[in-house]
Amino acid sequence: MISTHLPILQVLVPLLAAPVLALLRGRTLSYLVATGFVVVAFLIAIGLTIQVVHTGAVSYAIGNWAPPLGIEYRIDELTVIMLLMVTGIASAVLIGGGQSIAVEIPERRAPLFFALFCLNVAGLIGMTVTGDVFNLFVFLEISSLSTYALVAMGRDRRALTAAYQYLVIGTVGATFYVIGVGLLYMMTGTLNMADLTARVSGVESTLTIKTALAFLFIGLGVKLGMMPVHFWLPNAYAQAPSTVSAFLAGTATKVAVYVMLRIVFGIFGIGIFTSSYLADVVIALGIFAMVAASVSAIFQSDAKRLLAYSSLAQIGYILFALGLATEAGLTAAILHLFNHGLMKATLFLALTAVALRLGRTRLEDFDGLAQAMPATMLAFAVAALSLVGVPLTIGFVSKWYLLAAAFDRDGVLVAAVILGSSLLALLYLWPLVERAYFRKRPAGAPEIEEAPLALILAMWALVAVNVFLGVNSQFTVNLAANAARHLIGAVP
Amino acid sequence: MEFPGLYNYWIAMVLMMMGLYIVITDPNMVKKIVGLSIFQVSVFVFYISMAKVRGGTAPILDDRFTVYSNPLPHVLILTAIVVGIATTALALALLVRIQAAFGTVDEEAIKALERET
Amino acid sequence: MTLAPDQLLLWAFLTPIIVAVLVAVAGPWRNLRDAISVLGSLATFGFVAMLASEWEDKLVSRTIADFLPGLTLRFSLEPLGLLFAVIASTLWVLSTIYAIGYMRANEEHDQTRFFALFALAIAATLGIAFSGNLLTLFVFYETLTLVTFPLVTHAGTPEAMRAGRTYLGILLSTSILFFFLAMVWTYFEAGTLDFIKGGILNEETGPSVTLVLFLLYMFGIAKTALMPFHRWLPAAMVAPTPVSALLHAVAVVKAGVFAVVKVIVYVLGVERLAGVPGTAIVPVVAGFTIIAASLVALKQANLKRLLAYSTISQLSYVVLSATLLTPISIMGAVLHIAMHAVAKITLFFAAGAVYTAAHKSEIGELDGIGRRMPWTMGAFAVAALSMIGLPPTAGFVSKWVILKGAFDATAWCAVAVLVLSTVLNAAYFLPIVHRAFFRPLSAEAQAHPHGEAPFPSVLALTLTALLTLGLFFFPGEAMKIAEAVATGR
Amino acid sequence: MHDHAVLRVVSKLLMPFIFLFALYVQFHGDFGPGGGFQAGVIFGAGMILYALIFGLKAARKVAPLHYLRAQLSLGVLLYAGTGIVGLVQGSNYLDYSVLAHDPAHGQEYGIMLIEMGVLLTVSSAMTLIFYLFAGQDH
Amino acid sequence: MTLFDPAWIDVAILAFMAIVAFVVALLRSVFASVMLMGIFSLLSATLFVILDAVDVAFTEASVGAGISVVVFLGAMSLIPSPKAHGRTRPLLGALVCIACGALLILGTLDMPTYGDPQAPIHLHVADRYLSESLEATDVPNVVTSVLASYRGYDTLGETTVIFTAAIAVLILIGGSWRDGVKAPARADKETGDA
Repeated sequence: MISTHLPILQVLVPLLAAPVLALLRGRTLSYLVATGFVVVAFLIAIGLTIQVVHTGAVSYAIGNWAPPLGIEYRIDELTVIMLLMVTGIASAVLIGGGQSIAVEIPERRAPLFFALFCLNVAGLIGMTVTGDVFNLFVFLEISSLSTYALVAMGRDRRALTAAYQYLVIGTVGATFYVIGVGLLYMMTGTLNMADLTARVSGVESTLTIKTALAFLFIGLGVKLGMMPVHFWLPNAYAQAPSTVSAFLAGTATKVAVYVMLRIVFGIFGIGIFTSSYLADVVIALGIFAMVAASVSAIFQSDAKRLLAYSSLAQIGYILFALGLATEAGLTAAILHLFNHGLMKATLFLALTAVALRLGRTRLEDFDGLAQAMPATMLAFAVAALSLVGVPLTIGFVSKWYLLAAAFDRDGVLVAAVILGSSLLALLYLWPLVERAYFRKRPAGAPEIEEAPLALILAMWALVAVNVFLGVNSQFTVNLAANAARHLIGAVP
Repeated sequence: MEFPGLYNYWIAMVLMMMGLYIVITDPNMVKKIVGLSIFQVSVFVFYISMAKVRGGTAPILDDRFTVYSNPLPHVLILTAIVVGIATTALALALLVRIQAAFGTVDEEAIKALERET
Repeated sequence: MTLAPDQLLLWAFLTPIIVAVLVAVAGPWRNLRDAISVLGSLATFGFVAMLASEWEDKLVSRTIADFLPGLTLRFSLEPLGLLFAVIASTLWVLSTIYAIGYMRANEEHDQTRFFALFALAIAATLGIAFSGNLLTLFVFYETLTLVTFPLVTHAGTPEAMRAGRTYLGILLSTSILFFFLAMVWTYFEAGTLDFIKGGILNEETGPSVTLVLFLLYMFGIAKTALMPFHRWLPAAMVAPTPVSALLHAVAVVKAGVFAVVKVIVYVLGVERLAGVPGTAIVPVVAGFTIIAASLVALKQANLKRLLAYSTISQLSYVVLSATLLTPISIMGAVLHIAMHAVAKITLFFAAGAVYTAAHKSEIGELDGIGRRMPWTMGAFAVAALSMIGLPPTAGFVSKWVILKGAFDATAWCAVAVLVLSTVLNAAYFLPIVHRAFFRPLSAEAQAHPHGEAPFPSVLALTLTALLTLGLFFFPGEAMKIAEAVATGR
Repeated sequence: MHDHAVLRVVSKLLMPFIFLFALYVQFHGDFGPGGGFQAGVIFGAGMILYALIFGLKAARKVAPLHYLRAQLSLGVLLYAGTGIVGLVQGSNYLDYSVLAHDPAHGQEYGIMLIEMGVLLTVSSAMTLIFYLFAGQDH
Repeated sequence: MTLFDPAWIDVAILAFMAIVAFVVALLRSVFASVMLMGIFSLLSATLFVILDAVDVAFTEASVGAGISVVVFLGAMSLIPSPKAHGRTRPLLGALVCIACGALLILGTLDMPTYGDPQAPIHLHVADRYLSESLEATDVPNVVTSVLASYRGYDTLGETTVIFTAAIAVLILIGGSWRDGVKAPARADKETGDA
């Protein structure tokens, strides 16, 4: 019986964790409660995945109001990929990050911190499962507001300005999204995604509907860190507490991309997307990001910032694949969405360990770290190689599909650009690995020990998933391919 | 096109852009939040204008009326207003902290301070 | 023990991996650790030998993992792969023995890491040899690069790091930029990446695309050290000598030429390529590389660097021969992979033995050393003859076939290149032999008496030298395999 | 401001009406404009007025911070809990029809309950936010 | 169109709002801007009444013109008003805004006109709310029934947003955050990067 209510429980569990946590005192208790709730959410995500794989898409009418009157939750292959990722990474970050949070967040604020963390998770999940464009906005705001506060918890005072900057541009982006929803609603009279899909095709030729698409696109573009409206991202990732960076880097932008997929392909359909030149714009922006952000990453002196720029570049890949507007392209985009989240979460978790032991993450701090923290650095190295696209990791699988998609439509030149950009990834990540493995710790550097066991376990759990899905990619590839087929077929 | 045609919408759109202009160009970070509020309120105006039906009344059912304005945008905007005040409160709290940490809320001055460190 | 051939394949591949793990575990007990290395290499050799003896014409294959939908990680055995596997596993036994002597005598650091990675490198090499499709080959090709990187930078000095960066940079960037691109492109054109005799491209692929693919492959597989992507090879010479010996005479560089022959024969197809105008670019580049590398080798004062440039030149023999695109020339290419391997490893062993015993690495210091180290320098002399291509050594056999292939293809320029390079080879190898045996010891050397290198090292290099001679007298099996590859049984 | 006698007296007189009005807005929401959110804001405004006139200290005695914090959470829990009742009763989440025998009555109860939750959260949030801004020492 | 067309009132109020917004953009004084923002909200609330959105008007008046201004003033008592300062990137800002506005206005020329009862927006879901909600919920105020029941989940989200904001403000400036101010200042020098 409970299985029919899994969709709503998926959101409710982390959502209800927040008020409960706000009532609590003490770090340990609130940590355990938050972790418990998030892990339960992960288990629910697994249950939903099994359900969807067996019986196909699940719909849940909240309040028993048949859509489009009420708000509908809709869960299909694409959704469960995101759910697994968001809840999985959240669990990994909480389980592994306990000690880091203890160091970075003062005892008195710990319950509130965890409450915000759970709200963030709930917001992202809510954005993922909802089938209603306005409900999406509400959960977008829940996740955004909690993110702003979480980023501001960073130890450096620049965390405050980073949070502020993110707040301003994030709110502008969200408001653009609302404008787009308004126009969409104006032309169709509904807010339900499935209903919109059916009704948009009737007004496909109007300018207004294209304008709606443009505004939704810009609004979400801000949230997903699309160049050139990306500038909040490096600051936010670099200044946030390490665990928050790890969680955000793995999930937040990915969920925004997911929403964009849902809206662009699920609601508007390929026809409008390609005929309005938006597709070409997206491809251009994607290629621009993969080159420009990779080059910027090379010149960063702080590892967190470096990885943040790398994220921008990887989002470029996803945008590019999305812009191809083919089944192969969407498969690649969805795959990379998932894979990149996994890789980035691992990398940032490794940085969490470094920050925990050294208090900072500048490049030169990595000298000789492999001797002091072998497990951490090995996880980092594997994830880094994965990001470059070395075989037997998920990064290779992504890259393969990206290239195949590029070949399918744009041919060799673009494929070469993608490969070139992955070489740049090698160029900016290799120095870290080399420093860690082939340099000596500077003389007089403090003795440090390996990261706490929980953190290592969290990292290696992600690495294990990475390698497993890298060698045997059937599961994710099939899910992604199915999801892509559904998205493409949503509007004939 | 019969008056008022799309005037309401147009003015609302101009208002939005004025708000946005303040957000982008004002160096005072408190003022930016004021701009953000104006931007958002203008969007509310846009939505509520959409809801209006000529000759309609407020959507409170009563036997005396038959034509009502669209209640749904009202509901949406109620939610949006709440989101707006929540954002404003959070932004101001951040600014209080920024003032304490940097001694100013001027964007340029803070950038200069950040470069120093 | 009766193992099915596909199980043998798997075990031959898995044994080095197991060895690597055991070596890592047994690290603190170095006798145990080194014993594991030797026994493991023997076991691997045993599996490969069983494969070779049991192998008939039918294809043996085994899928390891469903890598990507429609694309699997798959092993399958065909003559060329078998030949490569035999070479690699045989020489692994010898170089392990040699390395034990070398590493102990030179008191190298991090020996455990060294032996573990050494074993992994062999696993990757066998993976390449057994690969049943291009994707599998690519996967192990990349793995080999990554696994050997720490071996190259073993010394850990800034100089070694710089060299390591060159090594990794060139190999990874070419393979990602060109090889990978070509592979995806091929998949896009052909819908498969399986190795099939005669190639997998269909009629729809035009000659220009075929040519571009061909070039992408030839330059993308930079392990062949074709100019201008050759710089990683001399750079890698900062590695300890056993590494240079095994990896840069056998595993890494041979993986390159092996992949090139594989691609030509099983992906692009010899006949299809022969019909494509413009493919002659590659033999021209290869010919240029042969001559240029030989000229550079002439100028080298450092013995290992000389050997490195000699390797570059010899690898291009294989590429040149393979890209002449006649059955005989393909056969020559295959043969040369084997023949060059045994001779070159002997040379490296000898260089390392000299370094271990006399601490000398410059050619100018070798006066009269042949009298103190007769076994070592004797082996060196045999291998040098093989490099030049003189009987009674293995080099003569392959060079002869290559020459025949060039005649067959009426590629007179290639013939000229071969002749000229033979002269050049003689010009840089013979003076060393002469110096070692016929010049008196320098005064400084007389003050520091030394004998032969440690026994394991001498044993290894003597065996490889004997192998070099043996392959001249009994080239039958190798010939048979090469013929099978070339004629397409 | 708390030394102005007139202000003190007037606002003290006004206070009950403000809260009464808030309650009116709360429960009249079904028939006219108003509801939990508006009522919550008015409630919060009442508290803010009280704090402005009688000082933050006095206000904090009436409604201490930790109490507000608890109320903040309870509001959300009440709202979400009402939804869970629907779930437990075998219907979907937030289906109030199952709260009473007559579905329409159930809806009415449900709406009342969740509006109560909104009131709790909004009023405490408004007051709390004001406290925090006003309570900073310069 | 006559001079007494009620639509004039909308336009008049909107024009007032435009003037206020313009003045806010020009003003240097933050305090005055905040006050004008309150007036802007109040004007919009008036407009909402005219546009039949009484609930929204009520809320906007109490929140936008009330609580919001109070919170601003509370914050500004802690943040001294800075001296006058030129704009940052005025040209770029103007360009972005004009482009955006032009896109918005030109892109919506084929929208249904204001107040058109036949616009799709009024025909689909909204119509069903108006006709079905009384029977289903016994609540005559359709805004309330949609808010609390049909889209009650949105309202749960909205309550959570307020909750989030309160928690966020609490974690940012609640309790003894000033104790922590010195520590980051030290961390500054350690982790500084450009």
